[in-house]
Amino acid sequence: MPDKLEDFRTEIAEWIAANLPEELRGQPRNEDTICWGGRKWQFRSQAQKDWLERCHARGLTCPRWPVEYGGGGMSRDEEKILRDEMNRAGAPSPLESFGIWMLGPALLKFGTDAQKAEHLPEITAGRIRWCQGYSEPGAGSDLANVQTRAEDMGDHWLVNGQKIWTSYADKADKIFALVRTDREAPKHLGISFMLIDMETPGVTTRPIRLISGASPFCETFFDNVKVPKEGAIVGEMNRGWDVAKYLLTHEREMIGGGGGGLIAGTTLSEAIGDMDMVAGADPVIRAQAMELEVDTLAFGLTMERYKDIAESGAGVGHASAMLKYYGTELNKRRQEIVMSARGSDALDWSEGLAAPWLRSKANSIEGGTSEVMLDIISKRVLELPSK
Amino acid sequence: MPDKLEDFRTEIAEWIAANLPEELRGQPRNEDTICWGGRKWQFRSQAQKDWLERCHARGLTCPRWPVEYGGGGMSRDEEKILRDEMNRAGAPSPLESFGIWMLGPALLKFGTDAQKAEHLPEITAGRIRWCQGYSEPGAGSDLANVQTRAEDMGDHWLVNGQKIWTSYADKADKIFALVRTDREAPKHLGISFMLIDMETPGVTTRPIRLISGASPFCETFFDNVKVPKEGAIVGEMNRGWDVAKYLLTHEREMIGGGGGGLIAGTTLSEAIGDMDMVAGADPVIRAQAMELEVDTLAFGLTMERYKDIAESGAGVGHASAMLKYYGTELNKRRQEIVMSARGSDALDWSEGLAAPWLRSKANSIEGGTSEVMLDIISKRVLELPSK
Amino acid sequence: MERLVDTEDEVMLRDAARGFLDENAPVSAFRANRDAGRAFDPGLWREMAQMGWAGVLIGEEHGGADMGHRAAGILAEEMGRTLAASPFLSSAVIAASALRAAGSERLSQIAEGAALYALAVDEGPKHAPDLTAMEARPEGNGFRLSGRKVFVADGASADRVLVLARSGEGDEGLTLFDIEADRAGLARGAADSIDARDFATLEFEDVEATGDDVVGEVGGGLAALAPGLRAGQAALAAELSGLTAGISAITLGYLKERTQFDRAIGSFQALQHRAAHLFAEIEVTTSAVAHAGRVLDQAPEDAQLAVSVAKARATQTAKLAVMEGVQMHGGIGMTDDYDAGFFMKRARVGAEWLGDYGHHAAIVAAMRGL
Amino acid sequence: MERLVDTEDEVMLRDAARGFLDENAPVSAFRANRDAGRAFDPGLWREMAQMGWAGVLIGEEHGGADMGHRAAGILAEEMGRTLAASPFLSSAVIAASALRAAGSERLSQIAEGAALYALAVDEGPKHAPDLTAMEARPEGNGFRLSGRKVFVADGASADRVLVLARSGEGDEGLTLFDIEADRAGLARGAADSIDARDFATLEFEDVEATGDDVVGEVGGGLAALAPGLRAGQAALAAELSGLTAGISAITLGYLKERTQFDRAIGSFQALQHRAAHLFAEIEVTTSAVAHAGRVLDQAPEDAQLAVSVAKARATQTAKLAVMEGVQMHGGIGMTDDYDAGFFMKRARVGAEWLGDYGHHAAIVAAMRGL
Repeated sequence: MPDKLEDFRTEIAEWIAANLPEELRGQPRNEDTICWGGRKWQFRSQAQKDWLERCHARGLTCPRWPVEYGGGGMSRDEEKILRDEMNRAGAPSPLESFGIWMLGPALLKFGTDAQKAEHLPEITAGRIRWCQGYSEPGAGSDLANVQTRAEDMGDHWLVNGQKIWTSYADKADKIFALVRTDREAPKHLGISFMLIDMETPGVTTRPIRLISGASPFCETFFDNVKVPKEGAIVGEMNRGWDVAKYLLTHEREMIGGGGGGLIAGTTLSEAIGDMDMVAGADPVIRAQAMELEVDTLAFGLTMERYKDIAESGAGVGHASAMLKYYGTELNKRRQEIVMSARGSDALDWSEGLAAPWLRSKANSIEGGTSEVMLDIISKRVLELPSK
Repeated sequence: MPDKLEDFRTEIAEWIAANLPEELRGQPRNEDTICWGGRKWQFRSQAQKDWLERCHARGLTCPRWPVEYGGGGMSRDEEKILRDEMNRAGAPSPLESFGIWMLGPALLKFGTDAQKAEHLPEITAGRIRWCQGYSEPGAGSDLANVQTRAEDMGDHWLVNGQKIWTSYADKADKIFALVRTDREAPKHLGISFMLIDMETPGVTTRPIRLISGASPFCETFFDNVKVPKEGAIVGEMNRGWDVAKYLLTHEREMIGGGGGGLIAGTTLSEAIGDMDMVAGADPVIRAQAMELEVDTLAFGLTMERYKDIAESGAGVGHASAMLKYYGTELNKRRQEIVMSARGSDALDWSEGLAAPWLRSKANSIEGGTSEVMLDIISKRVLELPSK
Repeated sequence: MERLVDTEDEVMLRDAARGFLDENAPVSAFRANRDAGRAFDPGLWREMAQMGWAGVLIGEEHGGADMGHRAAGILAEEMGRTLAASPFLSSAVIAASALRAAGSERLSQIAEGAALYALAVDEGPKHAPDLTAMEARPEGNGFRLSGRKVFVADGASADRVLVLARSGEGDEGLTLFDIEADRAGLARGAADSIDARDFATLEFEDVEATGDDVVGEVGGGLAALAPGLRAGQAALAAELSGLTAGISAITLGYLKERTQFDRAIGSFQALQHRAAHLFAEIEVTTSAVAHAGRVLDQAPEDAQLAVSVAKARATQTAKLAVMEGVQMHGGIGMTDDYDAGFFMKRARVGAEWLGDYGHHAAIVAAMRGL
Repeated sequence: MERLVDTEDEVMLRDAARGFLDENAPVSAFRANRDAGRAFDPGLWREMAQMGWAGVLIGEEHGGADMGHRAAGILAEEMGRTLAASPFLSSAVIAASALRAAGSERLSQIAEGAALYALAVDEGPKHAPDLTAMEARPEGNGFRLSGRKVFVADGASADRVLVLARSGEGDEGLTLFDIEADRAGLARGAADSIDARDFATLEFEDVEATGDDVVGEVGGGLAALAPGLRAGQAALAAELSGLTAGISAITLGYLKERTQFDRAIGSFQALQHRAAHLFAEIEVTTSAVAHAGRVLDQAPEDAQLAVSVAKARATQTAKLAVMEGVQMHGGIGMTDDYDAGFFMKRARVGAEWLGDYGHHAAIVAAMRGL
């Protein structure tokens, strides 16, 4: 068994060496280098396009998805080796997308064969870019408070309403959204998980400018949008909350677990620079950095341990809320410490430190606030009483 | 006016110089040196007895109480000068007591002339030692949950029940206690503030050993205790909660404000010793100590400011909960840092550091927990909604 | 010692300032400046000067109002509350205090609001005047200044610059100069500061300075600068204290209005306790800030401990307030359309300017024997 | 690398240990020891030895069970959960690991539980082996040891002592000796330790030591001690992790049972969020502790980073857990009749022993380039 894995390692290393375009090697990971794919995608370079196509052909955009949908059909150990070797080679991720992170896992668990066959190959190939439509204005953490409604018009759904915080909605081809399909049912019921093409007439988007200056999120409006019924709903009708909950848990593990680039690629030492220079004799920054480093290493081990638990079949369950909580708060601490350590240098937008610092403040809000995570832990994991 | 105060300062300084027994000068303040007074009191020395008597004769045991009750009739400015000069001379407090801190203020606000005339002179002279009977087993922070009951038997009250956390009840002469005088009334009503002699048949006490090894608190049992009606109740019948609330606020200001010896007489630097020796190159202890020192100085100024506000007549009100909260949490931090800075030396009981460290953990429980203080601030001061 | 509560005069000053700023410099005015790429509104500054704010620390003999440091702190607090941008700290507080101690004749120009000053002291990412490396090379009867100053507040818009440079070895080898900002060899580059205020980098290349330009004594630069730095640190602490009050008021309002899960979010006890803790921190910081102003007015030479306690506390409390502010608002607090982010960015700049938390905590520790 | 979850063997070991300790060494047994002035129960230790715990890190050739460091950590965790007192860390972990590396013949006595060892390394209030001053003066073929060791765990009850002394200059000038505790010139004084365990001060006055008493090489004391220290630090981290689990379980139980203001106190959201935060800290620490055991088993020479992360985390998390534990209990948690105080006191001792938070965080920082 280990031998087989070692063979796999050799094979992957050789494949990367043979296929990775030299100019992509060791690129910094940022919005200028990430490949998101989709109909509107403009490749940053021929090399980026080549790398995506080669990886897709080898099943490396979605290593653990079934081969029939363009995945790699790998085991967890193989995926880990792949990740190691990619890192070792300084290879960029060939493709990032909400289709890979969110919709794919939902379809693999809840989708019909037809839905899987229709959507998964488009995701693995990077041909369709998805966005997520959960939050609504005024709902905030109360995700089940869905007001966007879909009326049954016989052959189609008529969708009206508004979503907010839809990441990159202005760049996406399609959206998976929570819509209310039964207005009589109690709050958590009567919601369905619906797939909608963003090019359908009546769908418009407006970017939201953030305090960091960037606009990764949008408001998305649905104005008498007609959605053909065929394959529109994932999972059971009116049980979209189940799909959403599953994905929220998945998202928590991903965000807490360093997905989406939360865990910085650089070490704290690299981010801070010469500690003696910046902190001098100041024990405050020094102590904060030491504590952060201890906690960061231990949190990294915790992500490993939780993966081990998940792998063992025991299931992590609601405790995944802990990863989301701790990982995001840790990143906020890190950004504060880096800002502080870099002093007045960091206060100029052009240094590129302030934007990620400000962006990090959203980590503990998006995908379920820290407060919601603590509620989940106390109620579901610790089983503390509600009265 | 300032001239008059300067005259007062000179006068007090001379008085202290003439009256303070030399052997008391610069004594450390601890349970072996404090004078509590009372019927059972054994003076530690002739000097302690002389000092109490001389101070009492000059009105210095209760500087701001009316002269007719043995107080000093001083203004706040004069009291401050007195305190300064006492500190400068290294003079110990002549008398500490719950009578001075708690019952006296209650009687001055709620007592009848007869009650004042009966009790205040005994307090200022240190002849009667009082203890406080509020808490009951199982009630905890829910102070209004008073189960100890006093039945009206015509010429006397018949008291039955149990109090807990009565400080020094085993050494006290009398107790001021919350008792239920109307069992039909809602929780906060039907409670009276009653004065009971501890020598009355049926009153027994049992010390509670704490984690620090000391036993400053007792359980106090009332078993068919007959309390003569005359002068037994302070304030209105069944409105003892008003008196208790007033005293709780007073206690908070006192505990938060360094009364009862909470604010240590030594500076952090003295308590830690040679920082280079203990912390070496360790920025963690060093940073914690620096932060504590900043916060301690600022908190000291806050006590001054709150006194200024109170003096200005504006009234501090519920914000006094802030002093209680912050002061006690600050002392807990201080004790943790001193323990940590003193390392393994501090782990031996005989070093005398562990007992105050453990004792400090009760600071944020007694006199209203930190949680209750935060509730008061959020509801009464910030007026955050309850629904 | 004056009490730590506002006197009647101070209450009147605060009320007047608040009324003026709410009317003329609300946060929306800051936003308009930001959107227009303008660090501050010169018209607003003229009005402030007319009210005597530019001369708050300048003697009446130079046309100042001479109200003292606590009064300056009250003005700074109120400006912080609405993020009112002006050269108040650089000119009316820092430069005025340093030049007053040196008996400069330029005070009347500051009091009129006519001369805008900037202080050029930092050379690296952290405030460390004693480590100044910028060269002041003796030449003839004067000096030639060469080197680079960073993080110069109001540096791009200033008419004159106070600059600290090294004329010799050690702490006694620093000299403070007062020169016009357009002197030959001095190049200024505006930074793209996250708080949308004017911070600049100044490059000195063989800039001529005469003996007349020296503030205080040659070699006595640190001493000459000290009154300005202390006053600036105290007023900046006050501004941060006001900023904290501003964001906290917005946050408390939101906690009371915003409903989620069918109840006001301010009714959730976990948020209540955090808001209450923040209140406690604010109260403690408020005391330290008021005290620093009092000590500067009454015993300025002994004020460093009080000033450093105030700046350290104000820095930490502002950080807590803006972090809680954004988090308690949730998504909307992250949007540029909402004001919370402005408070967060200014708090970060204020944390670094004139010495960060560790800088001032170290001063406190040293003075307290730790 | 083994996964960070317990293997089947480890689950069995943990269940067996927990069953045994719940039966034979509950917290009430610790209380009985404390009340009797007894640091541990020798009968209990004999039983532990019979189960192979004394030889958990000793090779089978010396009669050990050779289960490895993760297994030792699991035993320590379970002991921490009920505050079970024994010479496990001193003898079975620290001494066994150091002597095993040196190929000592005394391992079989440890494995039997017959020889009790103590490690005498600290001389001041903080753990700093490299600053060892105690003199090892060469005399004839051996040495004379003179000086004072403090905070020696199990020092009063030990049969033998591992003692680090200075035979020369610098880090290469330290030598580790293994001597019997009743050797002439060695005086032991039991401390009155707050955790009611055996900590002693050892006074060496011209104590004779021969070449046979040297563990490892003369001048190689730090290297000889390293395996023992690392193993002890990891196992102590595990004990603290178990202690944390113990007090947290008590506290959670109390939150569910105790009512106040007519509701369970565990229903108050402010307490819920603090309990949830503590849970998160515990989970993160648990991972670090498991990892340290794994690395010690698989790459002991590279284990210091993992061990220091574990000890630092375990120290901080235990402190948080005991403080929250006492506070959430309110008054009853302050009473000696209740168990919470025992956890608090042991956590404090565990925080200092074998290097405090700052000691280990500094190691981590240095190894990570900070």
